[in-house]
Order: sequence, then structure tokens, then C-alpha cells
Amino acid sequence: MFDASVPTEYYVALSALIFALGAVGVLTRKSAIMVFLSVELMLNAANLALVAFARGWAAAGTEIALSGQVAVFIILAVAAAEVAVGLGILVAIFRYRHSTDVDNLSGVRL
Amino acid sequence: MIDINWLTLAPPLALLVTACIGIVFGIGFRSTRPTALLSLVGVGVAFLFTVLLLGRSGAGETLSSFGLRYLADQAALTFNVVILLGTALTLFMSYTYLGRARLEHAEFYPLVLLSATGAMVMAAAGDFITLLLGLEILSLAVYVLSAWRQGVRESEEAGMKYFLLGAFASAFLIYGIALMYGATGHFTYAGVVALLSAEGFDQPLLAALGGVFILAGLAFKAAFAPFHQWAPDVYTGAPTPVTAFMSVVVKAAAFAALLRVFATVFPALGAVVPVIFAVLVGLTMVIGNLSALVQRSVKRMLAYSAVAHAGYLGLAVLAAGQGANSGAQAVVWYLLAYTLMNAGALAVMTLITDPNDHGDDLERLAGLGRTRPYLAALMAVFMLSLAGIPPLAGFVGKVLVFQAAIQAGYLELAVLGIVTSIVAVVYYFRVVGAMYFREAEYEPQRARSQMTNVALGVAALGTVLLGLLPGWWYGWLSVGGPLLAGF
Amino acid sequence: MTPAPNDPLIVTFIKALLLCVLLLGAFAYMTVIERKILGRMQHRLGPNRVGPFGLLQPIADAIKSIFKEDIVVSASDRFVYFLAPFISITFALSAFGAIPAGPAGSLFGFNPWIMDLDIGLLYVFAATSIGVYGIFLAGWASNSKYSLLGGLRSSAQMISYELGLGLSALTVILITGTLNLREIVDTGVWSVSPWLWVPLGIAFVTYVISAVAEVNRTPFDLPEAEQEIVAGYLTEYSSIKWALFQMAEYVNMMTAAAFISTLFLGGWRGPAFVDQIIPGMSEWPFVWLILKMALFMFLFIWLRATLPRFRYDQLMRFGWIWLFEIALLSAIATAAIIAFVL
Amino acid sequence: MYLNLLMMFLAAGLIGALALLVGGLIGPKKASEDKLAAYESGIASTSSARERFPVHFYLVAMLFIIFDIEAAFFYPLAVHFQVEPQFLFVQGLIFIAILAVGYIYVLRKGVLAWR
Amino acid sequence: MTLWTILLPLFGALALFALPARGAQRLVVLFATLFTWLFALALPQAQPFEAPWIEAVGLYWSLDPAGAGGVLVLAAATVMLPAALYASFAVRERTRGFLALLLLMQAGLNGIFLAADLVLFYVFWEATLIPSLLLLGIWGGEGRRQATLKYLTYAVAGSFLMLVAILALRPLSGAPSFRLADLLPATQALPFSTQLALFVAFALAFAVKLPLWPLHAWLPDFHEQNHPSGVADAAGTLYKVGGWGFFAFALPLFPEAAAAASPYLLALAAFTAVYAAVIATAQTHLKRLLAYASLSHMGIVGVGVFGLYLAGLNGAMYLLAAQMLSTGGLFLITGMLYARRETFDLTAYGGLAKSAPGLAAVTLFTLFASIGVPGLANFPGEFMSLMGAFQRSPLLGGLATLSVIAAGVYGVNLYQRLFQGEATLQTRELRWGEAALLAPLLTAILWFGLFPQPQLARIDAHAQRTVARLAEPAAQGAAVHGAALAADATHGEDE
Repeated sequence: MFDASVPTEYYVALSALIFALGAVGVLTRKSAIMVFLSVELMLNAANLALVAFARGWAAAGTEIALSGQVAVFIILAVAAAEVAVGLGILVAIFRYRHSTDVDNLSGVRL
Repeated sequence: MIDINWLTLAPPLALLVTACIGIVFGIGFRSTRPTALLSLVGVGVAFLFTVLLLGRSGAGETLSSFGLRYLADQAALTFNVVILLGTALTLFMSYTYLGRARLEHAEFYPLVLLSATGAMVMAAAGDFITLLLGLEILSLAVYVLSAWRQGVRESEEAGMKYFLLGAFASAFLIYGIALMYGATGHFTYAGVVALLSAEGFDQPLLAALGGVFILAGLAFKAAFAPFHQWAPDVYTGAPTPVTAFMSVVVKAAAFAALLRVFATVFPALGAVVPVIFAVLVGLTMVIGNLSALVQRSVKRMLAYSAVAHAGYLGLAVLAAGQGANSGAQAVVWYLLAYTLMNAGALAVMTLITDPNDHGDDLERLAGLGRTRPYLAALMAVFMLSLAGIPPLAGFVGKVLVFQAAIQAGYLELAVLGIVTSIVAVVYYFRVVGAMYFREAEYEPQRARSQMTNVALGVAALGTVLLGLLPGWWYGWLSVGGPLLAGF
Repeated sequence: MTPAPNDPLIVTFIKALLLCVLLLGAFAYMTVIERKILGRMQHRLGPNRVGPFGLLQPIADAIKSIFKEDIVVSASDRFVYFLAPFISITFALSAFGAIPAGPAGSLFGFNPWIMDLDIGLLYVFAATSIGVYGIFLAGWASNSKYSLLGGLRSSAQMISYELGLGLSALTVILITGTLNLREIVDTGVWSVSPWLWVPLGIAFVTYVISAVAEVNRTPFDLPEAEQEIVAGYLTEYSSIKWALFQMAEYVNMMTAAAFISTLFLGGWRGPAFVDQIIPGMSEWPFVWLILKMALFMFLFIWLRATLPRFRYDQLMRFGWIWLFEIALLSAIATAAIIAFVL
Repeated sequence: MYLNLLMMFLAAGLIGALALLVGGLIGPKKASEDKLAAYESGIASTSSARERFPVHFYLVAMLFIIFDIEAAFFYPLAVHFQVEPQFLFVQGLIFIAILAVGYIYVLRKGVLAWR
Repeated sequence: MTLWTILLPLFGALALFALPARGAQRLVVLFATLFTWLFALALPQAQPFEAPWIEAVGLYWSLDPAGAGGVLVLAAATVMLPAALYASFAVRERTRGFLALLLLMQAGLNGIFLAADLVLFYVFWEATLIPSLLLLGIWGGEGRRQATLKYLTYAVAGSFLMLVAILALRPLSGAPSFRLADLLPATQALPFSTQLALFVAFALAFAVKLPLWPLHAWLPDFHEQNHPSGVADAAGTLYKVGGWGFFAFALPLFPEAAAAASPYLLALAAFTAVYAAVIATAQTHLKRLLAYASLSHMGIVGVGVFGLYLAGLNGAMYLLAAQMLSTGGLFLITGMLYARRETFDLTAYGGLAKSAPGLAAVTLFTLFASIGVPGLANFPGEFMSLMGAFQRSPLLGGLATLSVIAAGVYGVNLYQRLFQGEATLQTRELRWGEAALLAPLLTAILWFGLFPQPQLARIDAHAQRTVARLAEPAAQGAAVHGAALAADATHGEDE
């Protein structure tokens, strides 16, 4: 069937690609928001890899496979917390900078 | 059913509960001082629990929770002591500082405690996911703390930079964990090691790659050389007590995690990870010390010196990775010493800089030996100890580290470490020189604080006592037993 | 529970197309019916010129909106400007696909649903949430102050009410132990235990209120509050794009109605007593679902005729404090009953 | 199973695209500058609308992220609930208690008090 | 008792901070130095001290009072007693800190001489550096910053390498601890190349502190810039412990490497002795002159040590102790001179003997001791050192002897410039207080010169062990150069 026909390696390769894209994004982008989005991309690449591996391990036992999926959940929560904190810092910066232009978000440089 | 041993979780839980109480009731008060005192109580309770557990663990009891995912073994508990010490010093330092610097927001202390909670979880992690959770609890709070000085460009940029790079690093860590899971199907160290060393393990490359990624993620937190760029800016931009917290507690947690992973999982991965790490360590020692050499700002110099010390700690971790138990002990010892002397140095800085942390140039310290003799004397002690001059704590730390490294066969790195610490003597001594050998050019800050004095006293006493009577503490802090429970 | 047999792909596609067309047709007549009902409630006649009783009115409306000039505001972000209505309608239509309309194989031997997902409930949530993007992007792309405010308001409102929505649905899941909508219907939440009726009833009420807010209907229609911000995110849209947003809104209403029916009211199943009239009557496909949907659609219209609009701060406080807490408590109560009473 | 989902999207997308296409092709094109300007109740627009949003919107967005993700944790718990209800109930309560700390903090901080 | 020689000055330094009154401080200094001196006197009867430090790593607080170090402790205590008391009068500002640092320095010095654990030795070695750095940096003259930095760089660069070597020593040799007693048998088995590498690392550190010729550049500046009271210089003289390091550690630990390197080191030492003495003749700055003179003595110490003969080793250690007394005394006298004339420029002096005959006499006495006049302290050591060198290499021994002649030149030159010639100004005569301070020093100088035997016996016992070590490789027939050495060594013992 459809699910079984795609080998795990393909998913992992895709996730590696996404991860690399994210990493490149972090290293090349200058705007804080874009860097941040790139990091999110990397996290999601990791999630994809985890899910793919979990599916691959499903044959070895439910517990092993489930632990991978649970990890995805935890990582999602971690990512959410990061988003909240990151946005919080950004908002705090802009609140004090009295800037009225949203594009100024890109003014935060690394 | 999941096995939960509440007693093993008690130290971090004590901090967590205190943080929760603080954050809910703290915003009712105008001053943050009640929260600070509450936090100190929380740290004290956590410390008592840690001591209790240490006693039990010393009696040979295996303490863990969640099926070896949370280990309260000797190593974790000794790291807890270091973490709690660093946290307490930070609290003492912040007590008056926050009001002086107009940074009094109720959330400060709860965030510090939360961060310390994360650090303890990291130290106790027996599982990559626990490690990740600890790391995030730790980091998220510190991101906010480093941007605490709102409306000041340096602090905001410090927070933003730390956050973005930190998130980047955790992405690496997470991806590494994913790869490791892909190779072995486990998250617990015990499970991973069991599979890695099992017959017919067919994914060594994937596992090694995962190891490298995990290493990169942790190396960032520990500020190893190519990943250290955030450190100077963040350390300079953050309020000084936060800098102290970062350089002490965050570092302790990072090395606790690194040590455990290094001593358990990495040896099973083959030679490549230790080799990469050895290169990182060498780079860190060189770059950290050379960069510190050219700084004029003391805080910035301390930031680079923190990088350099990460190198020495890394050397001990490397030794521990080779199975030398003395390496693990050297890590704990060095961290304890570093906690005392670096927190002490930064505590001095809080008293001699402006309320907004400016004025930490070397020139500003000129003549301090005359204008504020006691403070200068303490600073001199901390500087000399950081430089590794006997008979202070830093020296014993260095001896233990180099000794362990040489024993584990890293003679070249040990020589490099000693050569770089010669360089280090110059920049630390420059501070001493400025304080004593030069005339004052500026009116010194007259900030005083009883609570900071407590921190200073503890730090100085510890620095001296650790140096003079290391044997007393060494036995007590010894990381007895294997680092990997379940074997 | 046994998994339902799968239909061939092509059949699925045809069913999907059919569903879309049906929904759009229903939308068209919903507009007439709504205007009629509103008219009655306000002692007016409503549309009655085009065709008998105004029944051809929607066709006239459709032709008009197609032939109207398509204005693209010069300051807008053109791509996003086009993308917004597309997203709105696509995901509004897609969301419905997971809702079962009858027992397996009851549609000429095929299944009366497009897809039978294990995570059907999450899917519906996800698809409807993406609809928020449509509205927000519309407000942003127009580059008009009214639009932007409308878009912001709608997104803030929708995310606020999703908490209530999610937590209310939690009550149902606690009882059924599954996210598959077909299995939820099969379980029949009310038949599990009378102990649960109180929290379930509370969850039902909070869910309906949240759903009204989620689809931007009065009294929660702040995103297009014409007195304050003209027409909100719709201000700069005209012709077919405007029509697409309208479609999306009504389709969302219908989805919400069907979804509430499925979660709380037994979905496509009829009440048990009807089996005594005609045996097997409660198993009839489509009929019961459509009836229940009609009930909720009438409720929505009724509300619109009756209630004034909330003020923005009232709306947020209501969502974050009252709905959130009540829904959470009902879920906790349900869990406690299951854990300690049953 | 998930190909069905794809079919659904295809069909729905087709309808949407078709409508846009038809509208774009058939509608008259008689643009003028005034017509293409943003509508601001008849007053000429002076500045771009893309200004800074009020901070409250961001705060709400962040709160939503946190609370929604944590609400999402309840779903697996709920699905699994029947298996060991009492243990999971306690566990869930602890989770809610921690969540409640954040919620109470937010309330006391006045983030949810709109002016 | 062994431990108390270290603890007493330490406690004294701490007590100083508790006592603000000047008189009380003086009393503390007196008691601390006096009792330290008494303890030092009693060292031959003392028990070795040993306590675990970090047992797991093989570190011990291990102090051995029996060796030649005891003599050096005694000499240092003899200088420190008058020096510290003089400082309590002559140093006017921040006296308390100055005195405390002096006492700390004495504690460190005693540690260096008594340590029998290598890491402990290193600890004291570095710990002593700090007070001497601070004495120079805080109380020094105009150019003190440069001088301090120079001193720091030399000292630290050398000593850190030694730390590497020390740390590597245990794992490489497989000894159970860092105690000398454990290391000595273990290093025997080290391959020659390893021995050589470790020896070089040690030698570098010791050569800086000896100091040997190319590494001596910090020394003149160090003395020139130190506090004009001369006390710090006297203390600095005590800290020239490179010869001790070679004698007690480097040679016995790495006998083969030492034997291989000794010709080169011997040549360097001989050159240093002559070079410094010649430079000293041309100096017009009082302290610089003394600095070079001291450097010349150190060259002779080196010559004695690197001769690798019993006589030379004995002589070198004896000279080390003796020059502490003589050079230390001279530096104290410079302080007294400065207190009268406020300059170190020799051309500004002259004819002091007329108005201050007592001072002139004392100076002449000490100067004679310094240049090695028989019957005074330096002579026995110098003589034996040179004798040792002659046995190793007559050429280099002869070269080194030239320095004695040069010493006569600068000694006489110095005396003439200071005390003879036209009396430009009236000068205060030696006061009773000053005389009282110098009296014990002069007595000691005389005593060391006339009765070298008791001290030499202690040194000799220690040196015998070292020489035995040097001979051991030959006994095993390990190396050719070892065999030659053994023959020479037995010959040396016949002295």
C-alpha cells in the first residue's frame, strides 16, 4: 500500500534537506524573524525524521515506535514555548523602540 | 504504570514550586525582595533534599525515576550542589542590584529558579528527551533574563541573539536526537548504549552523525569555540547577575549533560566524536584566551575567559570520555571552583559599575586598591584564582584537569592548555595591576549591599578554602560510581 | 471497531466534487432562507421578486457577482490578495469531508463520507483553523486600515475561541476514547452514562457558543462589524472574490453545524424511538444529519436576528475567562466521573 | 486512507480556482485611480496600513500558542483515558495545575484585561 | 615544627590585618619572624610532616625538614628577621600590606625549601611569586609596571611548563603519588628521551629563577624598581631558588638527562658568572650593580650544581644560603643609604666613611663577604662550587673563576665610590637601631664563614643522595655517559 511503499530513507533524506535549508536560512538571513522561521523549519525537519524513524521502528515493537511519536509531541511543545519566548522578546524590543513600522522587525540584526 | 520516585524529584520540584508561588504572588508586591527571600528559602529546601539524597546515594542506593530517564545518582547530585550554589550566589547578587538598576520586576527570581530547575533536570537526565526538556526549561528562562534590561540596546540584542542562536543550537540537538533514535530506536542512554554495543548493530554512521549533532548542540550551550560567538555579546549585554548566572549555572548544566553523554553514549560511537571534541577543546582554549587578551572591558574579558574555561572543562570531559573517573571528578571540581570565583568576580563588578552596568573598563578599575581596598582585595583573589595561581581554588582545578587529561593520553592538549593559561595570567593580572599599580582616574562607584557582601564572602572563602584544603572537598564531591545507571 | 472498507479513488473524487457542489448549492439557498427568516422575524417579507417566493434570487446574485468588475486595490499584495479567498473556500469545503453522513456503504454501495480518518476530529479542527489564514491574509493583503483591523480581530477572536472549542470537544473524547468521527457517532456519547449528562451538557453549550464565534456569526461578527470598520477584511473585495468569502462563511457554518451534530447529537443517527415507527429509520443516511444541521443553521440565523454584537473587550474576556474555564472544568468533571464514579 | 484527503483537497481547490478564474475572465476591467485606492470612508488614504499592531494582539497570539499546544496534550491523554483513568486523572490534574499557574499569572498581570 | 615554619608567617600575615595599631603590627612581625627563625634553627630535630591533600590524585602535604632545604630556611629566616623589622620603619605607606606580603613570602619560601611533594612544591613556587610581584608592583619605583610585567612573563612562562612536566611525571612514570619518595624510584625506568623532555621543562623554570644568562633580563629591572628600602630586594634575593630546584628535583629525578645536559648548562652558568661580574663593574646604579653581582653569584651556584660533583653540589647550596645573607644584607644597607641620600646613583655618593665610619665598616664587611673573602660566608661555598666545576671541565671552571677577580674589581670600586674620596655632604652615622638590625646578619655571615661544618653536614647528606642517583644508571650499565659519570662521582667523593 501507499504508506509502506515509501522507504524510511526517503523521509529522512527529505528531513535532512529541510534541516539543511533551515540551517542555511539561519546563517544567511539577517532579519530576526526570518532566522526564527528558519529555526522552526529545522525543528520540523527533526520532527519529520522522528516520525519517519518511528514508522520504521514500528516493526521492532510498539513501545519503540511510540516513543518516537511522543518525542514529536514534546518537541512541538518545546517549539511552541520557543515561539512564545521569542515573540515576547521581539515585542518587548519594539515596544520600547517606539517604532511604528512592522518592517522594522527586520531591523533586529544578529 | 510509570515509576515515579518523588523523593528523587524533590530538589528540582522544590525550586519549581517556589518559582510557581513566587510568580503567582510576587506580582502583588511592589518590591521584589520578598520574592528573593522566598527564592532563597526554595534553594535552601532544594539543597536539603539534595543532601538527603546524597546521603542515600552514598549508602549505595540507586535513585532514579521514570525508568532511568531521571537519575539522581552521585554525579547528578553533586552537580545539583554546584547549580544550587551558583543560583544562591546569583540571588544574593541580585537582591540590591535589581533595585539599583531599576530592573525590579516580580518575574526575575521565579525565572532564575525555573532556569535552575532546568539545569538540575539536565544534570539528572538519563534520557535524551529529558535532557532536551531540561535544556529548554533552562534556556527559555535565560533568554528572557538576558534581555531583562528593556529599552537598552545591548541587553535586547543580547536576548535576541542568545535566543536565536540558542534555538538554532537546540535544533541541532533535537535533530541529533532524532538521528540517534533512528539509529538505535531508543532515547534513554542505557538503551542507546545497549544497542550501540550490541552484536550486529548496522547503523554506526547514522549514530555517529547523531552524536556529532548532539555534540554541536551541547557545545553551543557550553560556549565551545566555533559556537562561542554569542557569549561575549550576551555576557556583556545581560545584567551582571544574569551574566553570573549564565556563566555559572548554565555552564554547569551544559557540562553535566556533556559529561554524562560523553562518558556513556559517545564512547560507543567510535573515535570520531572524541576527536572532533578534542579539536573543539583546543580551539576553545586558544581562541578564548587570545580573545580575552585584547579586551579592555572587564565584563567582556570575563566573557571570553568563560569561553577559555569551557575549554579546560572540556579537557576534563574528554578525559572522562576515555574512562578516566578522575576526569569526571575534575569537571565537578573545576565547575565548583569556577562557580565561586567567577560569580565572585562578577559580584564585585556589580558594585563597581554604574547602575546600567557601564563603566567596566580597565581604566575604571584603576586605583581601586586605594579607593575600595577590601573590594579590590577580593577581586584580586578571584582574578588570581581564575588565572590558576596557587594556592587558590582555580589552581587545584587546573591541576586536576591537566592531570586527568594527561592520564587519559591527551598530553598535547594538556600542554596547549597550560601554555594558554600562561596567556590567561597576563589578562587576569592586568586587572590586578590596574587596581593596585595605577592611580585612580575616576570617582569610584560607591554602591554597597549587604546581600552582595554575603555572596562575596561565600565566594572568597570558598575560593581560598578550596585551594588550601582541597582534600576535604574533593572526597565529598567525588562522582563515585558509574555515570550510567542501569548497568 | 472494524475499519470501514475503502472506496476507489475516482469514486472518492466524484463524491468530493459532489459534496462541494452540494455545499455551494446549500449556501446559495441558505442566503435566501436567511433573508427570508430575518425578514419574518423583523416583520418584513424578505426577497420575493426573482422567481416564485424569490427562489431564483441566488442565481441572480451569482450572475451579478461574476459579472461585476474585479477590483484589485493598487496598494495590495496581489498574490496574497488572490490567495486569501482561495484558501478560505478550499479549506471550508475540505473540512466537511471527514464528517460521516450515514452507515458504511449506504450511498449506493459506497460510503457516505469522503474520508474516514482516525484523527477526523483533529482534521476538522485543523481545516477550519486554516480558514483563519484566509481571513487574516485578506485583511493584510488589502493594505487598507479597515481590512487590517478586521483581519486582526478575526484572528484574535478565532484563536481565542478555539481554546473553548478544543476543551469542550475534549469532554466527548474522554467519553469515547477515539478521534475517529465515525466511531464517535457509533459510541453515542449520551448513551454512555447518565452521570455524564451534566458535564456533557455544559460542554455542549460552550461548544455551540464557541462555534458561533469561530464562524464569525452574530453576536461574534466583529471582523466585519460594518458600523465600526465598514466590512472588515471584506472591505476591499468585490465580485467573485467577495462571493467566495461569503461562501466560505456559510460553508463553515454548515460544517460547524454538522460537526456539533456529530460530536454531541449522534451525527447521522436518528433518535431511537423512530425505529418503532419504521424499523431501521434511525439508520437512514443523510436525513438525520441534514435535519440536525438545519436545526443549528436556524439557531445561527435566530441568534443573528436576536442578539446585539459584543464589544471587543467583552468578547475576549468571555472567551478567555468564561468559556476557557468552564470548558476546562467540564472536562475535568467528566474525567473525574469516569475515573472515580464509573 | 490519506489519498482520500488529497482527493478532497483537489475537488475543493478546483472549485475555488475555477471561481477565481471565471470571475477574472468575465468581469469588466475599467480601473481608475480612485477606484483602486484603499477605502477609508471617502477620505484619501494617507499612509500604509501596515502599521505596528497593538501589543495586545501579539500577547494573545503568544498565549494562544502556549495554551493551545498544551490543550493539544490533553487529546492523547483523553484517547488513552479509559485504559488507566485514575492514574491519568491525577497526572492530568498536575499538568493542569502547572498550566493554572501560568494562567493565573497572565490574569494577574492583566494581559486579558482589554481597555 | 616543620609545618610551623610555614604556618607561623602565614598566621602573622593574617594577624596583621586584625591589628590596626603600628606598634602591635611591629610586635607581630617580630614574633612571627623571630619564632620562625627559632623553628628554623630547630629543623634538624624536627619530624617530617605528611598529610593527605587529595589522596585520590596522589597529592600530599609532604614536608621534609632533613635535607639541605633546612639550611636555606635558616638563612632565609635570618635575613627575614631584620628585613621585616626594618621594613616596618622604612616603608611609610601601606605598611601593613607590605609586611603581610613579606610574611607571606617567607611562608612560601619555606614551603619551597621543605616541600617533598612535587605539586606542593609547585604551589609554593607560584604562591611566592604573588607577594614578590605585588611588592614590586605596588611599592615599586617609576618603571614598576614594565618591570612587573617582565618579571611576570618570565616567571610564569617558565613555571607553567614545569607544571606540565610535573603533571605528566606521575602518569608517565607510574608512580603512586607526587611525593618525591615515590617518584624517585619510578623515574628510573623512564626512557632517555622522555627524561630529557621533562628535564628541559623543569630546567627552563629553574633557569629563569636561577637565573641563567639568556633568561636573566628581568633581574636588573626587578631590583632597580623595587622599593628603595631594599627590603623587597632582600626578599627577592631569597627567592632566587632555581639552583635549589635543580639540586633537589631536576637532577635526582632525571639523572641521565641531567648528565647529558650538564656540559651546556655548565657553560651557560660559567658565562653568566663572568658576564654578570663584568657588567657589574660598569654599573653606576647601586641596586643594578648589586643585582649583577648577585647574578654573578648565581652563575657560580649554577657552576657548582652542573658540575654534578659532590663538592660542587655542596658548595652551590652553601653559597646559595650564604649569598642570601650577604646580598640580602647589602640590599638592606642600600636601603639605609637611600634613607640618607635619597638616590641610588653612585656618582652622587662619596666620602661617607668620614662622617659615618660605622656604616662604612658594616658595608665593607658585608661586601667582603659577598665577593668571597675567606673567613666570611660566601667563601666556602664559592670555593667548593668552583672546585666541582674544575673537576668536570677545567676550562669552564677557569672561566668561572675569572668572575671572582671581577668581583674584587666591582667590590672595591663600589666601596671606593661610596665611602672614600671627597666627602660631599655630612651623613648620619649608623644608628643603634640599624646596627641592632644588622648585627644578627653580620654574626651569621661570620658564623657561616668560620664554621661551615654543621650546615655543610646537612647539605652533604642530601647531596650524597643526589650524587648516588646520578651514579645509579652506571651501576646498571645503562649508558656510556653514565659509566664515565660514575667514575667521576666516586672520584668526587674522595674530596
